[in-house]
Amino acid sequence: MFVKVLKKLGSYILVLIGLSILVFIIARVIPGDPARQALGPNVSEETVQALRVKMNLDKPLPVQYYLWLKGAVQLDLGASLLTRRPVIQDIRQYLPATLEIVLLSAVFMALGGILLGILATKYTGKWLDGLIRVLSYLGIVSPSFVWAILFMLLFGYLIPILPTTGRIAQSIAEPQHITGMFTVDYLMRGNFVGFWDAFRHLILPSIALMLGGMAQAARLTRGNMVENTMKDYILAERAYGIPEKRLLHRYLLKPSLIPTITVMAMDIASIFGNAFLVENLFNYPGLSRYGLSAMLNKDINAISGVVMVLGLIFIILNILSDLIVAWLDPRVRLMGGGEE
Amino acid sequence: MSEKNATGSVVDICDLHVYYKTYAGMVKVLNGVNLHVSPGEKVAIVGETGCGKTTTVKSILRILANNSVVPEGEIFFKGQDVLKMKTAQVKQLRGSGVSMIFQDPTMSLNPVFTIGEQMFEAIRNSGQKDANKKDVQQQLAVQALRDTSMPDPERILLSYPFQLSGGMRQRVCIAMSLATPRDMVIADEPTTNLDVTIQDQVLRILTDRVESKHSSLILITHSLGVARETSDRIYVMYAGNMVETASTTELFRQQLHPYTVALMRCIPRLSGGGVAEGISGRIPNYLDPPAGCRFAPRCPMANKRCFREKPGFYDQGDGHCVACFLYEKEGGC
Amino acid sequence: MLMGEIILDVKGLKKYFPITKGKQKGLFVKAIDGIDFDIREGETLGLVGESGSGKSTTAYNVIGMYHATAGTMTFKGQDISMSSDKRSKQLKRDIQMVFQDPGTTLNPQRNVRQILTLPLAIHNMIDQKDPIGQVLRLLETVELPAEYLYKYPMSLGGGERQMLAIARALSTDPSMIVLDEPTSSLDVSIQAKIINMLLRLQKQRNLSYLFITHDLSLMRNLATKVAIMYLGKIAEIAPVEVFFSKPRHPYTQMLLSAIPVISEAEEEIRQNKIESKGEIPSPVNVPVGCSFNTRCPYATRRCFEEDPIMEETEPGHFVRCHMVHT
Amino acid sequence: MNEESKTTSINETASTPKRDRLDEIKKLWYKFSLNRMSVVGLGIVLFVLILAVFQPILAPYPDHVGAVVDFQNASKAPCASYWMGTDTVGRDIMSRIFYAYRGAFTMGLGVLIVTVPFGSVLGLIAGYWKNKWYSTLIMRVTDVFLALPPMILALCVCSILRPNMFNSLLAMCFAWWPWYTRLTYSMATSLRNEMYVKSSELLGASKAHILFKEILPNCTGSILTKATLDMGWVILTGATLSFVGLGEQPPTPALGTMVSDGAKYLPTQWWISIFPALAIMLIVLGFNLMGDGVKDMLSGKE
Repeated sequence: MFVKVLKKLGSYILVLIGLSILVFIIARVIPGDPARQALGPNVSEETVQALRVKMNLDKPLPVQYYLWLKGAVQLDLGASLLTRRPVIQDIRQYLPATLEIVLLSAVFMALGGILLGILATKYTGKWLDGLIRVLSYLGIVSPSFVWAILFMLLFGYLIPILPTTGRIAQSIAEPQHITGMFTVDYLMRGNFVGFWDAFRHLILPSIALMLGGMAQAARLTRGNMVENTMKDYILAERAYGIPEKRLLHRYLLKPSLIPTITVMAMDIASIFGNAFLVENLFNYPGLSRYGLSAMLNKDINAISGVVMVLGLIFIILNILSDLIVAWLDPRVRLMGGGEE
Repeated sequence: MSEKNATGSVVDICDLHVYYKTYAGMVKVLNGVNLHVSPGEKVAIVGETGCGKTTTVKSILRILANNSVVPEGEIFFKGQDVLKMKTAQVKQLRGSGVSMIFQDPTMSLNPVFTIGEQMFEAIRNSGQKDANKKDVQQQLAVQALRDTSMPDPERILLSYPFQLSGGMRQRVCIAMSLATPRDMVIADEPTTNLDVTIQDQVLRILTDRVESKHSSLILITHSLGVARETSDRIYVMYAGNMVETASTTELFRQQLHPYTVALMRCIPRLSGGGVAEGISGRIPNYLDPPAGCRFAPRCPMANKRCFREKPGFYDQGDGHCVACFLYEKEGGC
Repeated sequence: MLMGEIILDVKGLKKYFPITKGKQKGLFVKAIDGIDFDIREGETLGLVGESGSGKSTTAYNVIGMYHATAGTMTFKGQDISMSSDKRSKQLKRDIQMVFQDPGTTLNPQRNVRQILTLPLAIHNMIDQKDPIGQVLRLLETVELPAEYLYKYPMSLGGGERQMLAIARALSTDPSMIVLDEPTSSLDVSIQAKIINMLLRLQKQRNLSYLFITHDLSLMRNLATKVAIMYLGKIAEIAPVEVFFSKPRHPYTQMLLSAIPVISEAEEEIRQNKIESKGEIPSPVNVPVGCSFNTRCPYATRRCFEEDPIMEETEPGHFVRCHMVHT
Repeated sequence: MNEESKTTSINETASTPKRDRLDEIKKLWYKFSLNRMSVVGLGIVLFVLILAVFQPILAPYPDHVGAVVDFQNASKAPCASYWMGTDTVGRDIMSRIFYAYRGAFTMGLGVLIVTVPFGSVLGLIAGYWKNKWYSTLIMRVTDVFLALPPMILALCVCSILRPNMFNSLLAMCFAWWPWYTRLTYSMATSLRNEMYVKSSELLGASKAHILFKEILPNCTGSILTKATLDMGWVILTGATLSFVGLGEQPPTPALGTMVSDGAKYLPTQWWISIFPALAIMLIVLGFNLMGDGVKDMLSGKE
């Protein structure tokens, strides 16, 4: 078991190294001349040359990669061409904001998705099931930026009950930096007014982000549960007179949840992806908005930095989902085998 | 039917029809099944793949698939009409009346719960006195496992199904089904996927447990040999009908229905002598089954009437009944 | 019965699978642990055993799916202990196989004609003048109607699929067919048909069969010689008449006792009934001494210390048990 | 399980390749049409395809796709002559949506035509020769690509390249292939142990035969299902890229660009962004519904 965990961890580290190569290729090799790319056509050749030397672009590719990776490991991701600050400092500032929004979104998604899935299973074939199905389709097919626009229209102009821009109202002072997540920081300081305001700012973007994933999770949960209802073990348990409610919530849910978990981890990853647009629309100062502006301005150091951080987060996400699956599925936990 | 209920039978099925709604149309599986089980009796239902054995017994517990319909027929459990039962009565029927052992022990235990969790749940729902108490559950479960000659029952309770071999799992299922007293146990091909030496042990444990608890048993099997060695009476089933029933000794002394006769000839014997050519043709399509006797298209003795009319269940004396016009008599079974 | 030449001769065959994962890493699954048998032309050897006895592994070794760990296999005087990718085309043609579950051995995406043409194409045996007629003749030998030519396996019944699998095996005109439980997933009425067809084909073409099964009663009616396998070793092997009239090994007796029978005549065969107990141990941790000692009612101290050797108790009847002398 | 469902009906009619093919197609259509929503999905997709292909005939103002300016009719709300209204320079939104659908279809088909064969063949090879060094290499590389959501990967690549339609297509190909590799890899690793593969190996069939005639046909169902769904996702991702300005450049209409341009004029001129947004949802919904039907059709369930 221990060896297995180590092996798995090793493979994740391998993926991380591979990812660094991929990012290196995207940012430094594809553009041909990253320095010119970054500075644009209107800058003199000398300035570009100076940047080339500064970014080690005058050295052979493997050396460049080595130097870049060496820096990255020491948390030196170079300076952002846009903010003129070290990229790592920018990330430190913006990452907590994104984490805050994504975490809330993930919680909404998991709870909502599983709940709706259970409800749809309970009323299979009834109108509620049909309604949930239609809503799921709606959720799945609408890109999150459309939700974001709709919410801004709805709450920004028609019924302005929730804020549609920024992290915190201007009248409230930003909290002292502890974790960087405003809600948590306010809570730790006992500032409930601040917490409530920060929380209200999170609601719309996180809902816009999670609707697609929630719909996906609901459909998947329902699909697995309905498929399992005809399994012999459920028939057998029903034949022992176990009440339908308990059967549904315990004996049917647990085995049906296992495949959903892995997919949900992927959905959370794509929430990060969608955050690139949604944060921008809600003018929410998070890592994704930072990443997007880096991309639009060809800020190569910032792009590589953001992507590496996201890659690291996704790998942690994968490890977490592996752990949850192992916790739910004794076959994985005790044998290391599972459904494979 | 009412007088029959008074005779104190455990289960009585009268003229049961079960259909399944599918995209291709109505699949008419059961075509008037009659079944009668007395207290303490061990009955075997023998038939080939797809003849409706499983559907018959699942209907007793009302665990048929959602797309099934019962257009005709009645099922009585100790005089109560099962098909008209309310939720509470169904719970009682399942909790303490009838239990069922499924064919594939790898599929019939929940893979993500321990044996103990599953057994305790079954006991809790049995309506048994003090069944909600943890120690009572533990005690009953351990006793039940010990009765099925399982080594180290306490450890078994903490194991997950995948940690046990097929034979062990089937013994767990037997133990679970008889952890609390039952009027009847249904075993649906409990040994089909097991080796003969394991089959032998499991069948012995099953009959032993059923006898010691004074339960009735319905054993579904495709093997006449298994039926002969475990049951008091045998029903031979073909394409949704009971075609012949008799006490086990009587049936092996004399088979009447052409299907039973042909089936018996196909079985390879340990004493040699080869096997017959088999039965030509295959089981009818349930979407559009033959109008008369469902065996007529494959029957060497069939005449025009067999294709038109469905035969009754004719008593030949001593409870030996045959559904074939060759043995037509007054009075049904 | 007139016996032909020895066509397949297996000596000291072993097949170990290394365990690469988990707690038992480094150990071996001893699927086959030294077996000897031979098959003559026109003969059927019934290889009987419980799951985990190594009977299927034996079949897979003969057909070349595995490379033997030790021992020799000669087929018509030629060494065949290599795996199938090293075997000559002629050899692949000459030994064919029918697998247990016809549902899984026929590709659901290929129709009857494609399935039957494949072996012919590989072995350059296609009748260029009448390729369809050639396939139809194959269907005819297994009594399948010509209408099935373009059907897919899914639309055939279980028995028909198995007949198709037999037709595929026959297409290259082999002299030996390995049959791995070909009827165990079928109903008896269909099994009867297939068994009779196999017997008929054997007579017509002087085929040799290596028939893997768990069903002793079936072997009584089909085999000329029966071998019982237990934990990778042959416990007893004898001509069919001798085998059923004088079973010597306690395991054989236990198996015979466990078989549910349907007539008095059969009851007589298993007069000294042995109640079956226990399960077949893991082939990773084979018991020391006689491998059957954990379940044998007659086991003595010697059985736990010393592995018995194969002894010929009468011509053609070999038993691997310390008891044969008592 | 339900033993009754195993009994199959036997069709006694004589079979010819043509007839059986026809029967097969009828059966497939039957399974597809069983779920009415799949037919609706197919209808939506066909409808949108016709709009896109015949845009010059069907659109009321086919020339509004270019740099046309008509200030007299600028920012008109939906009315009889402009069903979906006009944008700030007076171009008919509906005509532009029809044209933008062309780009969407080109994008979807272009990405899939490249990634499906490429990804599938890699997966097939890696799956069949599992544990060989090159298979390990293929799968490791695939894992790296899978570590990032395709959206982020495509955004990254796109941002480095010059923003235009072809480059965004290229970026999406870059992000999309590993999903097919993973799909066929997992199928091939299990299919290679199927007895029918083993038995054709034993017969001595060539590797090409085994890969493309025995294994691949059994993967096509899943691949096609995924490809149908992915048509929707590729179009959606493409719209996202053009939403941030990394796709088709103005004045040529693209669905994402239209939404983002219109977002500036919310809420008063809501039609400028809402109709293109609905257009995106419609086509994605179409492929989604259709994908479910394709799944039912090819899953092999009777």
